[in-house]
Amino acid sequence: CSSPKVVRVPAPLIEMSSPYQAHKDWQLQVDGFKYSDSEGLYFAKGEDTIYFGVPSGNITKALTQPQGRWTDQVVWQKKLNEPVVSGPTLYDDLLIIGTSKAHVMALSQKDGHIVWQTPVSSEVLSRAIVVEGQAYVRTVDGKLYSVNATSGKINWVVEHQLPNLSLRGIAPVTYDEGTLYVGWESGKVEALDAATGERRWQVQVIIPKGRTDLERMVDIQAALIMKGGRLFVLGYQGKLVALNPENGNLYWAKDISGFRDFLIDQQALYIVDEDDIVYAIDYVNGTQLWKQDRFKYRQLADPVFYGTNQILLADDLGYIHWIDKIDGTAVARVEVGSEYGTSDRIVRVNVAGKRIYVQDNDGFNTAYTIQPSDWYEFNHPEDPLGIIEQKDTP
Amino acid sequence: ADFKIQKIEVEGNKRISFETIRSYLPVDIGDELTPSKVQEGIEKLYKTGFFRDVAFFEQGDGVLVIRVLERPSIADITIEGNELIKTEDMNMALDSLGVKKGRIFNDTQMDRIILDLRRRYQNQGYYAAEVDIEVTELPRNRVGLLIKVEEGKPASIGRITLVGNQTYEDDRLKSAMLLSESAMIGDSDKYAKPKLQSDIETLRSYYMDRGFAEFKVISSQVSLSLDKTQVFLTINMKEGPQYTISTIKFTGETIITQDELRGLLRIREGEYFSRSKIVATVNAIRDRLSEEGYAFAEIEPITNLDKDNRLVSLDFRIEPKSRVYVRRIRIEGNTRTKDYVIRRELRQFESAPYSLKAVRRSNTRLNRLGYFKTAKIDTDRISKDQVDLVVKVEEQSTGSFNAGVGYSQVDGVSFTLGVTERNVIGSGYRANINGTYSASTKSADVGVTNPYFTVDGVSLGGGLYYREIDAAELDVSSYTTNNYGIRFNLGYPTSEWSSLNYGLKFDDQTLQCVDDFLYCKNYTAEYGKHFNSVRYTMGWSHDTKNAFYFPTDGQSTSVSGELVIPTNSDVSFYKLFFNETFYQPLSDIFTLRLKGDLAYGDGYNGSKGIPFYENFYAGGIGTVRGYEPNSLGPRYDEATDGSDDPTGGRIRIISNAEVIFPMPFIEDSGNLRLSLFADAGNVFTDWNEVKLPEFRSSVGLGVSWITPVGPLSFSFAKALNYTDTDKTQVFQFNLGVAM
Amino acid sequence: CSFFTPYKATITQGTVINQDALDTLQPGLVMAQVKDILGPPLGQDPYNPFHWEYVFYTTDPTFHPDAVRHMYVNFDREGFLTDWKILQREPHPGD
Amino acid sequence: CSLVEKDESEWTVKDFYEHAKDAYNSEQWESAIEYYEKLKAYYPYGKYAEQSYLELAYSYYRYDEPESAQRELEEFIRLYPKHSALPYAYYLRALSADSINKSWFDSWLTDPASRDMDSTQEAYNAYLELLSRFPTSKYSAKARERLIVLRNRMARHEYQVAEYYFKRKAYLASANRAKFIVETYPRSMVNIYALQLMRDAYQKLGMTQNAEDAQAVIDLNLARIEAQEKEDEN
Repeated sequence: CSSPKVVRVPAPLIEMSSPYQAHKDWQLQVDGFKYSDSEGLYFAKGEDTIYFGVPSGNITKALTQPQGRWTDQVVWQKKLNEPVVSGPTLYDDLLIIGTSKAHVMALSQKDGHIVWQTPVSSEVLSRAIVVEGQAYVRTVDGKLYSVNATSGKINWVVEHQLPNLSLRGIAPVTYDEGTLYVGWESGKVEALDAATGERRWQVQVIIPKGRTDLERMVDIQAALIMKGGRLFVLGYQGKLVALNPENGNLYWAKDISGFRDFLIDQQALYIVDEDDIVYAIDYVNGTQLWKQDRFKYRQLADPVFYGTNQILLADDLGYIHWIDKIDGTAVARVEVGSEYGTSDRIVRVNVAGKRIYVQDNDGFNTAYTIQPSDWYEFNHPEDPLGIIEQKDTP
Repeated sequence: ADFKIQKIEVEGNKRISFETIRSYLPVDIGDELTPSKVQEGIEKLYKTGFFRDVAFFEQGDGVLVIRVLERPSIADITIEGNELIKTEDMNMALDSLGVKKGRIFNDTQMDRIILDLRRRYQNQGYYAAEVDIEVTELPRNRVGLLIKVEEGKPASIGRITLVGNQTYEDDRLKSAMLLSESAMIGDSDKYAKPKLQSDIETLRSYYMDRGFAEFKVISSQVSLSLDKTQVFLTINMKEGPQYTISTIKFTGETIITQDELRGLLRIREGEYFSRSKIVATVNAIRDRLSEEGYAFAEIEPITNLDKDNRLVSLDFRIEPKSRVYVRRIRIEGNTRTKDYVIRRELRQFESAPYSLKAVRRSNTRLNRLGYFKTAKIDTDRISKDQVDLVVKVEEQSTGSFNAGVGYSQVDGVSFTLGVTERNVIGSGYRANINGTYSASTKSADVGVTNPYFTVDGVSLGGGLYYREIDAAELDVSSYTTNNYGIRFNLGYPTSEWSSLNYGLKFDDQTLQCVDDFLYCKNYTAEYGKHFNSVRYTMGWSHDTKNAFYFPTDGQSTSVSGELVIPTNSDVSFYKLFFNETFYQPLSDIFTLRLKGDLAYGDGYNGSKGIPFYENFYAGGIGTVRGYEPNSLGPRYDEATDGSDDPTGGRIRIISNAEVIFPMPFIEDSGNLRLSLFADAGNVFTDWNEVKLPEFRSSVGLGVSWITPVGPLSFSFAKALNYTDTDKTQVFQFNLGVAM
Repeated sequence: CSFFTPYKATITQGTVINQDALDTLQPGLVMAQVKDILGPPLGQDPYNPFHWEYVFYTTDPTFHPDAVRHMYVNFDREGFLTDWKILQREPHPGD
Repeated sequence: CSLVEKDESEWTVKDFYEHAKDAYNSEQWESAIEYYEKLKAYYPYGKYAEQSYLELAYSYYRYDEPESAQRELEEFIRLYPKHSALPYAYYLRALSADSINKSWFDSWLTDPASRDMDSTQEAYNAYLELLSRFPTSKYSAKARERLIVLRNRMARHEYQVAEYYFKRKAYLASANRAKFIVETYPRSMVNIYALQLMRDAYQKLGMTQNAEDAQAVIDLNLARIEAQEKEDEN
């Protein structure tokens, strides 16, 4: 019988002499309200601006380039009287967010005033996906709404039967040529006509096993990805599957279970599983290209591409790692957390060009750029991140 | 041909007896052993769970041999790492799964146990808990089970999100809920499914009691943080409009008048709709109908909502059903008290209309007898219109008994015997036999009373007493009185709650003074030493207390007087007593008790005041705690009277206020009570001396314990406005005076 | 009752039958129907199941003063109500 | 038994049984109970366990813990449905139930009929079960005897209550209690008194026909009793 799981001890740091350091361009702590990785909050990136929401209800528009003084980094801030739990998503000149008091709202990107506000049935926990003027959002009580992105009028709503217990947080829908693909908490994937909400097909991708609510959790927490005529679905306590988007039939399945969003490029799918082991899977036939388990139990955030051939992984202990897309080997690492203060848990990370935006557990939003460390000045090792040659102006 | 069984033998059974195995066989000696019977036998023996392997063999001349391989039995079960669920609860859970010391071990149960224990933890919000069982082989085909539990931390609550509450703020609603986002003490921030259910119910009644007739909790979601340490709760509700009551009417067969029904209303027109007030009204009407004999009446509150102007009209539809009659009344649990001693207290009769008021009154009377630890009356429905009543009592000791042999230098060897019994061998009689015998004191007191001399509760009793004391034993003052005599008492109820009682006593008394107690000497010089008298007493009492020991409600008032008619002297005096005790429940554990007590005596036709030996005293348990017993009030003057003992007084005024509550932290505190009290009082020789500053007072903690040997009370008191001449005493105890 | 007279607890016996119950009685009713109207047959003759006597008395004058005090009903062999007689309508004096 | 006292956990089933049996024979019920309970715990099945159920139950019975005795016997009956000693088990179970309501005042001062009828009913049912399962066992005679005593006790209880209600002038209650005796315990000793009480109650109620019918039955009974007595004389 199963021996009790030993407490999940994070893997030690990999021995490497990484020639970089993270330079803090700017840092904003909105109102000390804690982020948590269980909400649908997100960075929304304009050309040279970035928007982020905070559970306290505060929406901020900031410039991406570091300004002289910290205060003029902020373009405007707007405090709503409801906690913001998802978004923002940019559309036209609007910002679409979801609140925990069951409202979908659109604010103006110029000054943040409320353009429209639509009541729905419960907390709007998934980030809005806007396609052809329709914003698709999902609420915590198992409903999917299609809302007109300019007027806020509800177009249609479908409902789904939820299990007793699921993971906090809901994956946004995936759109492709008139069809919406939804990964429900019940382990089912459903294809709907984007205009009318009618069901095209529905498949039970992950079968709940065991008898306790905990064992029967089968959330599809990661956003589905559509590529090359295949629909990729990652299930919690379940599998990674490739489905035929026409009818939901299975192309291949892989025994990987995870709840983090995953990435795809021309060659492969890149997945962080339940225990923070990183896999690269050939998306055509599902064979495993490589596996990187040196970050086991470090509670990685959602992975992001960095540059042309690296993947950036931010962990729970304040480190950012880079691994090579081809073979998964760790190429670089910087420490962001410790010297700046108490931020111990990176909740979300996003990359735009060479700048890295980090949201941590203490409510800080920080922008970093990677620079050669003073150590680099002396021994000139290679530069895997390829930042030093271009030497763009700091 | 099939095999005819002559003899059955069993091989390999070390622990399971031949007898047990034979009892499961579908065949017996003399039967045909067909293959289907063999199959059935094997199946049956396997189903017992005792055996790992079973085989049937046919040996020559009709011998059926059954070879078995026994499964091991469980020698011992140890559990490690369990804090939340205590070991006995664990064992009970294992028992229910058939896993107990001595039982047969079978490994298929192990997974079921792990699953069951894990589910018990998850139900308490310990989502990360893990359970594992290690089985170790032991000699003589036995096994030891080691159940290892790793509880982990309970999932604390990350956030509670209330959706749809416009009228009331999140904080106001959350404060009424059991679950909370952060808790300093206690575990209200630990998630458990039952708590969520009760919180949803709390929200519903919060709204439904404030006019939101259509309030609905649409759905609630429970979700776990990705690292399974935090739980997020979302409760989606729809308030609906706030309704006020427009009209209230009563329809159906109302039995009682409309006005009386309106009197029972707990909700009025114009008020906000309130579910709890409506439920309270329904219960009030049901009780009232029950009092009319309609024990199974159904009252349905019909609400029809006028959504536009937010008004709701209430219609209490009354269906009395048939009038109910009591067929038989059964009494259970009276292992000592006779049936009629209980039955005579009941106000509900057999072959008579059921009356809730009578049943409740009977219940109170049984509790006030003091014979039972608990007494309750259940209703057992027999048919549409008949019920049986079942009176369930639990007996408790009704007597106090002390006997002892003592020795003191002053007094030499002393024997004491004291038996008071309020329910002599279950007959309902009250009796007491007390006696002490020592060098200085010889006393005896024998009395018996029958509370039900007549069927309607006229009580009659009497007794003899004799007391002879050598001087200076009591620390009251240096004189003694020796008395003997005979007494009778008669009483009868004048209403359900009040009764009158009369007493007659023929008393012979001699006064003995200690030689240097001049006051006493002068007194005897003037009035003589020997006083015979006839003492006539009469009293009225009104008592609505709801229990004998530790009542929590009701009050008792008693007014009584004693007239002493001298036969061989002209010392004629009377005494008046007034006592009022009032109980008020403050909450379901705290009870307020207020007591006032006045005693007053004076002479008549010519004689002044009352003899000094008849004075009242105060101080100690029962009067003013915190002062030495009988030490309050004026004292004799050493010079003129030859002693400085307290004189007592012919006026005594005592008052006390107490908050009584059960002993915390112990489950069965049925016979134990604590109290915080404030006493005040004193004795006076004349009315003009009665002034507030003269009153002595104290505050303190009292303990009252009903022991099998009788009520025992302790008190720790701090005397307040005492003067230096007062003798205070912090700790006092007493056997016999219950709180 | 005056201050000094001894109190006797109320004693009530029998079934409460009022006028409108009487009005609904009619011959030919089955036993079950009679039971519904008049109440349980507490005074059924142990040795003649077709003869039911109903009584009502109480020491509390305010309790159903209008109830029938004593009546009986008879049934035929098949259990149909044949006749009934009210022997005592008002309370006995000093009941 | 074994000279040097081995540690109890080392004892064989025989050691336990011997210790228990010694205590049992010398009527030290407390230590007998202790050893039998230990024997059952360590060696729950097999010959000795079977035997110790019965002797343990008897020890509890003599140690005046009837409820524990009943529990052990019910376990024995469940475990060994065809055991040869079953009649004894049922009989001892009945005896235990019978002893719950016993009190040593009973012979001269008090009457068990005036106390808790629950345990009497339980004992009655236990004896009945013994007779229905083993009509010819060696305990059946004693069981039949006790049945009569208990039936009379229950009838007497009903009669006492009927008398009480008659005294309280609750005549309908009294009549129905008496009727209950006549219907349920026709052969009990109080039957004739019950009949007379019922008649008196019906007379008080003015139910003349009921009273007359009752009188007729009384006359019948009295006639039969006289005939009986004449017969006994010759």
